[in-house]
Amino acid sequence: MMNLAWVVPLFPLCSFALLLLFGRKWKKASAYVGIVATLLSLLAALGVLAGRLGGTTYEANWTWMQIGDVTLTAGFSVTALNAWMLVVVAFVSWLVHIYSQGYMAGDERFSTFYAYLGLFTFAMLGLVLSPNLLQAYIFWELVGLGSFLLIGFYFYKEEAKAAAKKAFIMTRIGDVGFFIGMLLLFWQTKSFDYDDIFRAVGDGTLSPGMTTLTAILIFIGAIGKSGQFPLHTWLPDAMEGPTPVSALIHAATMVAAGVYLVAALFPLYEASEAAMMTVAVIGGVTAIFAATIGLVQTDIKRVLAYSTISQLGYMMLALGSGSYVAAIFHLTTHAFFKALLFLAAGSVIHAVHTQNIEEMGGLWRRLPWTAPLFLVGALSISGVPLFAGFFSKDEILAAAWLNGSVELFWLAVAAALLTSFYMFRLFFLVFTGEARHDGDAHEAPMSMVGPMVVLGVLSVASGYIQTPWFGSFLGEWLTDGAYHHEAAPGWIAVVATIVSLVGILLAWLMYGKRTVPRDWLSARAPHGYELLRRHYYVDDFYRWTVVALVSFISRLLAYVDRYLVEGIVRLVTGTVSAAASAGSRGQNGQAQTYGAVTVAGLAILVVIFALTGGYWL
Amino acid sequence: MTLSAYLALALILFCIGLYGALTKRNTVIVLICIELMLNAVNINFVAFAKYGAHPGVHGHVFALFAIAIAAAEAAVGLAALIAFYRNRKTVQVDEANSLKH
Amino acid sequence: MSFLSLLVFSPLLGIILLAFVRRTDTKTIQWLGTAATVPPLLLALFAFIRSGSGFRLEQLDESYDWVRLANLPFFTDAAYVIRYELGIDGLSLLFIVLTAVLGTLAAVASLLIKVEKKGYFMWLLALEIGMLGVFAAANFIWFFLFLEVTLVAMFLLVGKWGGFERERAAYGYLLYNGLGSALLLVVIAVLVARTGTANFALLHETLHNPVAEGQLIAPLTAEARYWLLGGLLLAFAVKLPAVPLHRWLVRVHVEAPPPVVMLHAGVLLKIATYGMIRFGIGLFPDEFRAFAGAIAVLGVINILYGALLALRQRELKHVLAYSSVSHMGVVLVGLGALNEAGIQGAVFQSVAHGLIAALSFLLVGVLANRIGTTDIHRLGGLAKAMPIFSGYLLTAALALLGLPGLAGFVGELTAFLGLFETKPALAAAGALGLIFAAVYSLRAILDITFGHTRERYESTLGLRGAKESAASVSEPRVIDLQAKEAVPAFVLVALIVAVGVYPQLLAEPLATVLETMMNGLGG
Amino acid sequence: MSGTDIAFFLLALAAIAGGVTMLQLTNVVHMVIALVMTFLGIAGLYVLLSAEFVAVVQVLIYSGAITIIMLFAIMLTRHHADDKERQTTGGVWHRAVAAISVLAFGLAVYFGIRRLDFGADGSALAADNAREIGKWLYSYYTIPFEIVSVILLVALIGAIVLAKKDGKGAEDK
Repeated sequence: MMNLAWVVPLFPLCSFALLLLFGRKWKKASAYVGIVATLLSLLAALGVLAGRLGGTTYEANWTWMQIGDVTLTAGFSVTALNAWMLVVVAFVSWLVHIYSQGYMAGDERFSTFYAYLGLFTFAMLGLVLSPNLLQAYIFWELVGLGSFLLIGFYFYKEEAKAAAKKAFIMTRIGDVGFFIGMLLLFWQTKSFDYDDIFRAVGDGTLSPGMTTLTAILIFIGAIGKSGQFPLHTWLPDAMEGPTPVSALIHAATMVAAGVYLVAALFPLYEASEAAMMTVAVIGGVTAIFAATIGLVQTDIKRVLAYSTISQLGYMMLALGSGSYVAAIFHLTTHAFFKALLFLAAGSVIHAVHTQNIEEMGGLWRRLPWTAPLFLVGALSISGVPLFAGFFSKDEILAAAWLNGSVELFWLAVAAALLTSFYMFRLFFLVFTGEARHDGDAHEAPMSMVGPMVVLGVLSVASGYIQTPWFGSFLGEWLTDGAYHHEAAPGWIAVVATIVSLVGILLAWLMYGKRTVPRDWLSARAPHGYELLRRHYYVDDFYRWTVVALVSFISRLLAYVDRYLVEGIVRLVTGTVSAAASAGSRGQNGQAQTYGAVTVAGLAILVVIFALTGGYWL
Repeated sequence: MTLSAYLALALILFCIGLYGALTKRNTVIVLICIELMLNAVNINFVAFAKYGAHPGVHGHVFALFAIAIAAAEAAVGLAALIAFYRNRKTVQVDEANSLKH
Repeated sequence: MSFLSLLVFSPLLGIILLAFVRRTDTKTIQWLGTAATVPPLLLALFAFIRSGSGFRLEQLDESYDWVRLANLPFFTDAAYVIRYELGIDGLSLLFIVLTAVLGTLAAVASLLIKVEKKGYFMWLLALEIGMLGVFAAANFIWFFLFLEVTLVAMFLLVGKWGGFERERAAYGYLLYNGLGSALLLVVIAVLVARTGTANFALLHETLHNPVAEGQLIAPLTAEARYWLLGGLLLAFAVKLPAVPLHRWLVRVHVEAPPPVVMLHAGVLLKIATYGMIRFGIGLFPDEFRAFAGAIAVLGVINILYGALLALRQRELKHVLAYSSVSHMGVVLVGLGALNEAGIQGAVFQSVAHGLIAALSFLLVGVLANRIGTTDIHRLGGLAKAMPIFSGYLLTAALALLGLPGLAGFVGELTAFLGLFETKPALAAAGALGLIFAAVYSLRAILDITFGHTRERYESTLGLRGAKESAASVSEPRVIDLQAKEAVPAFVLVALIVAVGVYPQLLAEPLATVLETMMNGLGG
Repeated sequence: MSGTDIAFFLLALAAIAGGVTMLQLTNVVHMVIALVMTFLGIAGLYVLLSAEFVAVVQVLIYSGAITIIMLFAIMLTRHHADDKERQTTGGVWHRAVAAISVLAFGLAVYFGIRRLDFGADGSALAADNAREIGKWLYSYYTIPFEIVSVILLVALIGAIVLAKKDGKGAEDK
């Protein structure tokens, strides 16, 4: 089955091509094409996973391009990580395909939406299957394309246009880091293949300095894609896209690609302490940074977006702390509960036609399916015991502690507190209290509820694949049985539990029971509040520095082009026409002048001849 | 007496003629200067006839031809001068400038 | 068999036949003009496919005496004869195929030309002959002759069928390229005078073989070689164009009729790449090494300069013009790397940019035809009225910014791969251009297709709608891409994707040429 | 220093002096007279070069015929040898360019001919070279000789046509 792994991304690609060509005719039926294609992908992915369970890593390569005697290959490989990710991606994608049928119903460009989803799924699966950096880069950019197209799906909205552009450009900035790192690595190791790179790292072909440099450059790519600080600003804006897209791309899969990339290149990072430290610090800082912003947002999707950034920071922290398994574990559980939260949020938006949480409230009764499912997701992300998020977050905290970086550990704990607080702030504001909106709110159709239920189950169940109680299935799977669980101090789990419960309690006091006034924070620290509300002015900072600088240089060059370079043109034309008019003035009818000039020319030639012996140069 | 002395003399005369032809205002003098240049060339012919790589009278024959042509040139040149004078009432070279841009 | 002559001169038949068509009969002219570009296309594709299956391209060489200057016993006989010589290798074949494909597509796209169609097509075909000849020539003198044919044809096409400032653009073009050609002529003259031959292979032999050095008509000192190479590079830098010699390009891009720009940006600029590789690296490999650093720096400057200026332009054609400058910088970067990857990258980038620029200008032509403006600030929300067109335009933008899976990426990747081996820091600076490329192409294209429909543009739409049929069409409508225009666009997109997905398609014919060149460079 | 050398120097001096004087004089008639001196000097040099026949022809044609028609031309046209009138054309620049060019040319050629010597002593030239010239002229050089005669005829007719008054020709037609 593993030798057929290449068919997994092929189905969504077919779906994309078919829908692009015939989607306009098929209209509603387009959804079934997409759903069937992703279902086939999912089945194939499960087959690959089953195959990998019984076998070992499989890799196949073909010539992609030859440069002299260097051959660049394209192919696919099935490793434990790949096979696992294939299933996760295909599964979430399939659920989102189903969900969108209800959510996007009635949209003019329904089939285009499914075509783009197909393209994205293809690219994401391709990225996961890549056996070398170059191919990974290719699909890496293609997932960016899918994300770009879907963010800009409502192309007639100026905000969507700006968000799409921003998403592409911000991730491009990261991608260039990836690009540079990749090419540098190529000339060090003469190959793009992961295995060759790891071998070079292992036998010391790669100098320590180069290892750190390339690892950090490639990590810049991951920062861009995974919305890590300081390239995170596109992700909240990306919420302009349709909500299922936010669930699939900007929560479950694409943004996790950065984590996946670092995980896939883990041996490279492990070889460099500085690189590991960078990853951990960026992850930790992002986790707390995004969580604080999440506290004050009023747009339901933006809160979830900042929460995504924060959770991705967790994963990076786990990687930087050397716990590859914890990162992938959290990636998996996060994919499920965050997809659930987004889909539930979509359901809410579908019901009340607004994204502002101030205009919601009291939806618990109206949305009998969505509300409990949202609660499950919120509990899971907050790390309440017995839910999936608890186990994975616990792993990360343990990893950070065991890695010895105490500061990062407490940072992560603080972020956990904030997470549970803002998630439940969201929950209480949306589902409890009195309704602050007009009109009816109906529960979504079954096509939307169904996937949410499945995700709800997984948001709980997926935690049990890696627990201190029942065994580390995931860890052993990912490390081919070589996993040994380092015992973390028992108090970490206790601290994590307490922290999440305290967060929930605080939220309940402020937004549920309202014993603490809501403007408690904003009244006491108005500047701090404003700082958070404006996302730490990062966007403004970029606008006033980078954007202004580029635009200044660009303007400067425009002047240079218009006056200096154009001046050269003028000089050339001026010289030619001046020479022409000088020559024309020379035509004065005086035979003796002509004679003098002729003799002068002759004299010059004769002198040159006499001086050089006839050969100039 | 060596060959180069004759050649140098011819060169000097040629240069005098050339300078005169380029700068003198009177057409008659210009023509005279051209004659001088032709004479300088003739000296070369005759000098080479005696001291050249292949001595012989061929140089003399050439000099004679050149003299014949120079005579014809002088005749035509002066006729043209007279025609010009009749039209413009002048013999100054720099006033013969109707062929200009 | 005179396969190559047939390939190069077959459009001549079209010119002759066109002469007998009435000038008002535009339908026949269009049909005939397009048909005349098909034979070279078929022949080029035939050669391309045959070469893939092991056919040796040297068998196609042609050589006849053209002008015999004298018949003297000194030196070699070649010194007194100018021969008519055609011959191709993998490198020229790629460019010939590109020319033939774009020639046909440009002819199809010339539907939009309304004025003086007969003369237009005659010159377009002449341009194609010139371009094919440039790549098929095996001899410096014929190379130059064909180059001048393109110069004259292009001058007339711009000057007569261009936009408002067409004459200025045409004279700018003529001036720059004329000076470039003059420089080239000097170099050719010196080379031919010193070596006694104009044939590329013989020149190569004579210049490289120390024994043959003695057979030179006159000595060619090391210093002289540097000067000759410098002259060559400068001449081709004008044609590329390299900053700061690019202004003519901007004008021509803006003023020339879009189908002509398809050929100009698509093929004519690539003559510079071809020339730099064939003559620069081919004839003076050792001297080229000394210039490599400067070329790479110039390449990076080109990339960043073009990209930063493209950021600011209001006019879509200007954006594309500066993007051409930027993309040609990648070619220089590849050449400056002076290794296999770099040279291959330069060729790839040339072919890729040829296809992408052709696609962009095809669409620009349609846009100008439908809306009457290509001013970014006056356009917006076009995706609503012209979804298919917008899709193609978006594809063009993505190809421009080097999205993997499309041709542009392959060129940039390979060229940068080359430079990263030799000058990593410089290459990293150049890679920043990738960011700017994304910014300028997305800015331009999204402003046109996404967002609100702008007021000015709405009024244009309203006017058009009213003109067409005020009664029957209630809402103003613009005609989307029609089949006749969609076919060339689709072909181009297909080619761009094909090259992007499977670049080995281009790499295969290049392999032997590159090997020879790397041998010349001393490994 | 032999007698030939002294003769050469004197004759060369006469020729150059004639040329330089011609450039310096203002009166046209005087200039022509100065030129006669040069022509005679050159004729003398021809004798030194054992080209007696050429020397005679030189005296006959240059010092005789050409000088005479020059004088005729001068007399037929108006020449007030006025000192105030400029003798040279153009400005200083024109003269400077001419002088520098001529000087550069002269120097360059001088460096070329400075050491030129074929080692021939000229003894091969027979004393009766007039006969020799005649033989060559009427055998080997017949065709050029005839062509020269045609040229002279053409020049003669041309000179007549040019010097004839325009008006008459026009009236005749």
